[in-house]
Amino acid sequence: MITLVEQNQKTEPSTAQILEWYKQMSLIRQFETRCAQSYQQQKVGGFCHLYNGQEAVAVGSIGAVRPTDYVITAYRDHGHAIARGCDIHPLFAELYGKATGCSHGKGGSMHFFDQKRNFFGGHAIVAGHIPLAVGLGWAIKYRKEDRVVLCYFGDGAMNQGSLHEAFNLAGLFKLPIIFLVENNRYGMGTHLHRASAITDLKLRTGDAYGIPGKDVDGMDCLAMYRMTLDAAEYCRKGNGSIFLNVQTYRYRGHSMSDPQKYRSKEEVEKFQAHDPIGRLEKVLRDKGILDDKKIEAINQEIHNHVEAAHQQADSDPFPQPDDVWKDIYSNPFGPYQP
Amino acid sequence: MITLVEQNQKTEPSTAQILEWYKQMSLIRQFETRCAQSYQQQKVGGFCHLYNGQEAVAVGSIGAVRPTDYVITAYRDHGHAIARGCDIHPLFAELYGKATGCSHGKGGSMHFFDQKRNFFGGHAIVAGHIPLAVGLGWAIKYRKEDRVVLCYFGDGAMNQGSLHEAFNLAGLFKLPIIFLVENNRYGMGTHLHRASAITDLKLRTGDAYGIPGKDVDGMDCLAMYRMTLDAAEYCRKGNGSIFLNVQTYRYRGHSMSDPQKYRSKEEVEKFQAHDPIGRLEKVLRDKGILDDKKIEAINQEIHNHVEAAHQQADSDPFPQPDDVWKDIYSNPFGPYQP
Amino acid sequence: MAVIQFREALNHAMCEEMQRDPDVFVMGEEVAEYDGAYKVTQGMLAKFGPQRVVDAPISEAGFAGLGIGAAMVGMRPIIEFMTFSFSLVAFDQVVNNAPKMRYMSGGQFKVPIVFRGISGPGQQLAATHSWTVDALYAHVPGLKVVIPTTPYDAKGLLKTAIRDDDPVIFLENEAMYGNRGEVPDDDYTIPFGKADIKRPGKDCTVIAWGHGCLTALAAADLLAKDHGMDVEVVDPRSLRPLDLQTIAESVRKTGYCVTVEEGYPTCGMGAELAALVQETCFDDLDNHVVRVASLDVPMPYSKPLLNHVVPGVNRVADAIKKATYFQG
Amino acid sequence: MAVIQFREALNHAMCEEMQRDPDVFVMGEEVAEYDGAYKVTQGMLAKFGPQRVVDAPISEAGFAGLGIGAAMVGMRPIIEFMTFSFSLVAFDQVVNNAPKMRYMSGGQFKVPIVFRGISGPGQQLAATHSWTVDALYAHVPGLKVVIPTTPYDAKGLLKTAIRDDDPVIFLENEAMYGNRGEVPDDDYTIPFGKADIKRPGKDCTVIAWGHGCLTALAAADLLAKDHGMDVEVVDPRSLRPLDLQTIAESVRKTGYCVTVEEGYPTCGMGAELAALVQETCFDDLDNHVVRVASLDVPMPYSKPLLNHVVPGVNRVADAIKKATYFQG
Ligand SMILES: Cc1ncc(C[n+]2csc(CCOP(=O)(O)OP(=O)(O)O)c2C)c(N)n1
Ligand SMILES: Cc1ncc(C[n+]2csc(CCOP(=O)(O)OP(=O)(O)O)c2C)c(N)n1
Ligand SMILES: [Mg+2]
Ligand SMILES: [Mg+2]
Repeated sequence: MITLVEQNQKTEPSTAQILEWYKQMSLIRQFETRCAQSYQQQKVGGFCHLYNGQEAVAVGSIGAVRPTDYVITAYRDHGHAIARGCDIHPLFAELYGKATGCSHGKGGSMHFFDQKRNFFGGHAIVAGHIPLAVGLGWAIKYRKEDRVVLCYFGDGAMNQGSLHEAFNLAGLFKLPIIFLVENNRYGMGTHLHRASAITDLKLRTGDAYGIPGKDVDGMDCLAMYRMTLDAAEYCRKGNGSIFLNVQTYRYRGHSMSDPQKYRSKEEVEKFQAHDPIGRLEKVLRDKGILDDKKIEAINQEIHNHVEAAHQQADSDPFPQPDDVWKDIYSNPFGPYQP
Repeated sequence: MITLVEQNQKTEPSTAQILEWYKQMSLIRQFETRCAQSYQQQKVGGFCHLYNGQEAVAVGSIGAVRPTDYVITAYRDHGHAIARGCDIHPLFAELYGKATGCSHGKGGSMHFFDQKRNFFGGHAIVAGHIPLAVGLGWAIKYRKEDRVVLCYFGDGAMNQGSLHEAFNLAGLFKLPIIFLVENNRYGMGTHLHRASAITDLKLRTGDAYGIPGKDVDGMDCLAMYRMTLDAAEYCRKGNGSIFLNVQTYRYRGHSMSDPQKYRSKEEVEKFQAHDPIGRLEKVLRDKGILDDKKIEAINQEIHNHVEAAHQQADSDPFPQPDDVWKDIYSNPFGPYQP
Repeated sequence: MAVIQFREALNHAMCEEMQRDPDVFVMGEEVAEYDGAYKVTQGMLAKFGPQRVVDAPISEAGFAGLGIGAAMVGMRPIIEFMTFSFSLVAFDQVVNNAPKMRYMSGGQFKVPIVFRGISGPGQQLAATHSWTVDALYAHVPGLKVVIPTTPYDAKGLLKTAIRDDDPVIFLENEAMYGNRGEVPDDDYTIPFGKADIKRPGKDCTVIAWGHGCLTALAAADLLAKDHGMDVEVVDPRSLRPLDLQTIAESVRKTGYCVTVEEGYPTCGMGAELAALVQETCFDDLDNHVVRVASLDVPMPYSKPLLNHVVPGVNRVADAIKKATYFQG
Repeated sequence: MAVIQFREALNHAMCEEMQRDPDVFVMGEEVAEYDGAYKVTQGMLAKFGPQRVVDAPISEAGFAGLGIGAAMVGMRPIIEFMTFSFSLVAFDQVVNNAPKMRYMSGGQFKVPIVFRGISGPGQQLAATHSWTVDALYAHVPGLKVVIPTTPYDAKGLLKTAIRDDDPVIFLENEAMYGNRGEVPDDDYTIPFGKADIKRPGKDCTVIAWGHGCLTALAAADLLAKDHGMDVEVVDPRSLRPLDLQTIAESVRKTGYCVTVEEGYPTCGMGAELAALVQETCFDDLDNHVVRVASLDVPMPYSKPLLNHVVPGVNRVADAIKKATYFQG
């Protein structure tokens, strides 16, 4: 059995770094709140899956990798894009279907992309992007580059065939990929134990694909950071892929139209008591970096930032009708149409 | 961890039974030999995958279940059909594309079917039939019937997504299915270790899907029988599914057009030294049931049977051109055709 | 006759057939405890229990195949795809196993299964989630493809589908689930392969089904109001089998033909209909068949782009004008 | 010019492009150590090593997706499907991820990938293994669909496909791999969207590609010999993009049109061509477009049945006679 490299004292993040993550998580939280409002106001169309509660997963793990590393995720992608450093104005603009959107209004909430930041989306078919992650890992190995892939997906995705094929390929070819299941216990309204023959998801890797699996507390940004740093080192050394079974929880419904009859208020509150932002706040208070006043100032600043970005996006122009013909082919031959 | 019921002395087969299996295996072997000749003579079209070397797998396992149980397999299906008691004349006729074929000439070598014998095919898309097996198991459980499903597939099928989805469903719903991988080490020209991140295939089940896995010597008909009997009992008791990692070997090429550069003559000979027919022959000789003369008589009888069936099939009529429109729909509305 | 919603018509059809026949069961993602992602199966878990109304993992190939296997021993599964966009990960099961098992077994094993769910552009779900699968599945011999336009059609056709011994692709549309219409209180079924003339007329034949049929009817009303045109709207109700006879009779009468669909144009159902109509009615046609379809692009997310891509009332009305040489 | 086999033409195209561009690699089942199930990649492992000629497990969705992911960072994968019948288990990757990534990302990520392999009825492989996927993939905006008829076309088109920045579906035919033809010694490419008039003529336009084109040419020869007919055979070479201009010019000249394909008729490429031709040439057509396709049935195994289903020379010749009102 393969074991992870031992945790390394040297890798402890600086206080400045922790503060930065705290701000990022708060930004994601406020972004999502504004997003929910905009959805109610029908500025946002389609499905909209919020990331509240899971912020530490994206922020801690992306915080442990480099700008040159590759990041790819599923449709619950707002948090990953923000953690990856994407400006929030084009994200709002994308949600509003504007020409200035990060995908020029063609993708929407489920399809944020940012090539400059090596952010490969935003993918709406459950598990459909996992083979793409394997392709990214393949290219890294082929080109002998010093990069890793972060590939996120939900617990519900564990039961898709493409995940199985992708895991076997990653294990067989020993590709530098960190697979992170954001195990928030539910795929829509279906609890893990009603969808999966086993509930300890790391047993789906390990022996089965030669990809070691580790549990991580996804409500703890620092744990996410440390584990991902280790995992990345494991991958960079050419050991192959690794699987992180990230225990997390989503506070809001699956998407905006979810009555949430499948769980109790108590269950949600139980997890909210371990809120990842609150936990980092405590760390920073304990270190004397934050106090009530500073926190309020930070939140106010984020609020202003979010409102400004939202307003700018809101007043941005929609794409032109003829833009539907753009970006289909490199050398367009259309409109080919009766 | 779930464990199998202990092997049971009461389940030892009678000598008559063993002799019957010996004859069945010999029949399969001779059927395949005739099949290869007919293929050379271009009486058989399409792909033709012979079962030589793997006879004990089908004969021993099917010998352990009841006529009411369900059997489904992949395209290397001649042995299973014969072990299931299918008359060989309609099998030859199917290979020759005749109207009298077991699938009326519509299926060919890869698609033998026999509803009366609960033989559900013969399926050519690798692993595509494994979800069907889950459906058979589902129906059994739904109707509270005392049946099990035997589902065969190759080691190459282990890497298909539909297998993963099917295994999880079988484990989740606790369906009475015996999954048998006929692990003959190769998927076409690709050795297991070049296709699968792990080579101990039972590690792909067990912890991963709550389906216990067992190794079986597939060159030993009696071992196959005993293990399958245990497995069937496990399933019949409502414990769910079980996985048998059957170690076997195919003597001939993948299909008739395989130059077999991927393995050595020595490797083939090593396995042939443990020939399943030879092994049962020895058992029966030791028991004083068989001697040279009896063996020759049996082989001659089988030879005559095979030749007669082949000749009858060869002289049977082809289907009529208009038969292409039959058996598409229950209430045909065609030809709908420009 | 009661006036009920489209989704209720579907729900009633399933409930009645499940009451009639213990071999019928429903399986799909979120069909049971969640009451259906779009509430089509609402209340069915309570009525029939978890053996017959079954939540499946996100394993479309797995549970589609499960349904096919169960059908091979005579069960009558109703498999819900949350949307048919997700049937594409189960494509091999739907286009190889379901429609070919009877054939490949020389008629020994039938596959009485219904695959049902949403097909169509949807509400800004972008390119992968907005499939209109009419043409993909109508392409495949062995399948039947059925698309209801009204609650009345929905109930009658779904009951036929459940009782049918062959695999049926039953395509619904999210935007129509709330539509209301009259539905008989008694048991009734609607046969496949019988088109319904949703609006009789003499000036032009429009062939349209499902959501596109509602658009066509609105366009016909508009042209009647604005220009006194009398458009006939023919709803095939099933694309396979197809009632070519009713279509041809209509075209022979009007001399003009327009097809409306919401999927990709290339090799779409409109192409098939145009080909068939010109084959059967060449001498009666006073103009070529005019096709209306979504533009030949992946579906964009942004609302104004989406509205530009999917055919609306004006685009259909313009096509009818063009087809009939109407000079406004 | 050397005379080489079709499969050699494909092999040379791949080898030359791999020499030219280190980002090109080949992956598929049995492409490396086995030298290709149909020997198209023969010798390539020896030439380029196991990093660039890669045997994949039987995981079509997995390695198709691997190719797409690699293409997103600028690699140029050639993914071989042993046959395109097996692409159906990877359908979602091929029709959603490959053709829509550029669109959904607003143009940020291109997907320069080639999916190649056999499509067509094959040699008695029965219903699931005999797919002609022309129409399935031509349906999808974002894909390009290319089908070579001669070794010359095969090499030139495949080189274009490998250099192209978009996903290309490249369809070959087992029965043609051994065919021989002249191929230039120098580097050359053939653009997509340019039809080739494989046989000029004035009496009837036949649109056909790939194996069907060879059947059409044989039918044209037969009709010339027996009846002095002068048939024009137009080979589109790519179905998407489609050279409608050359097709329309030909039909305007001859007044008659026949399409030939080996796939299912319903919503097939013949339907699309018939619809397009009647749209663009209605006034020039002296008869409806006549489609020839496989019969609308799953492919049977038995040889005489198979031969009845797949269009042969006589069926095409008869269709041409019918289309041109020929009274023999
Ligand atoms: C192949 C496929 N099937 C179904 C869906 C519909 N769907 C979208 S999200 C979802 C639940 C996914 O749950 P999980 O993977 O746990 O992610 P989470 O929403 O919890 O982040 C489902 C069923 C889909 N998008 N794709
Ligand atoms: C989905 C799919 N991919 C590829 C093939 C082609 N193919 C047929 S058999 C085979 C090898 C299968 O090997 P294995 O499962 O080990 O079975 P064995 O032939 O050894 O019995 C392959 C690749 C296929 N039939 N279906
Ligand atoms: Mg989840
Ligand atoms: Mg094998």
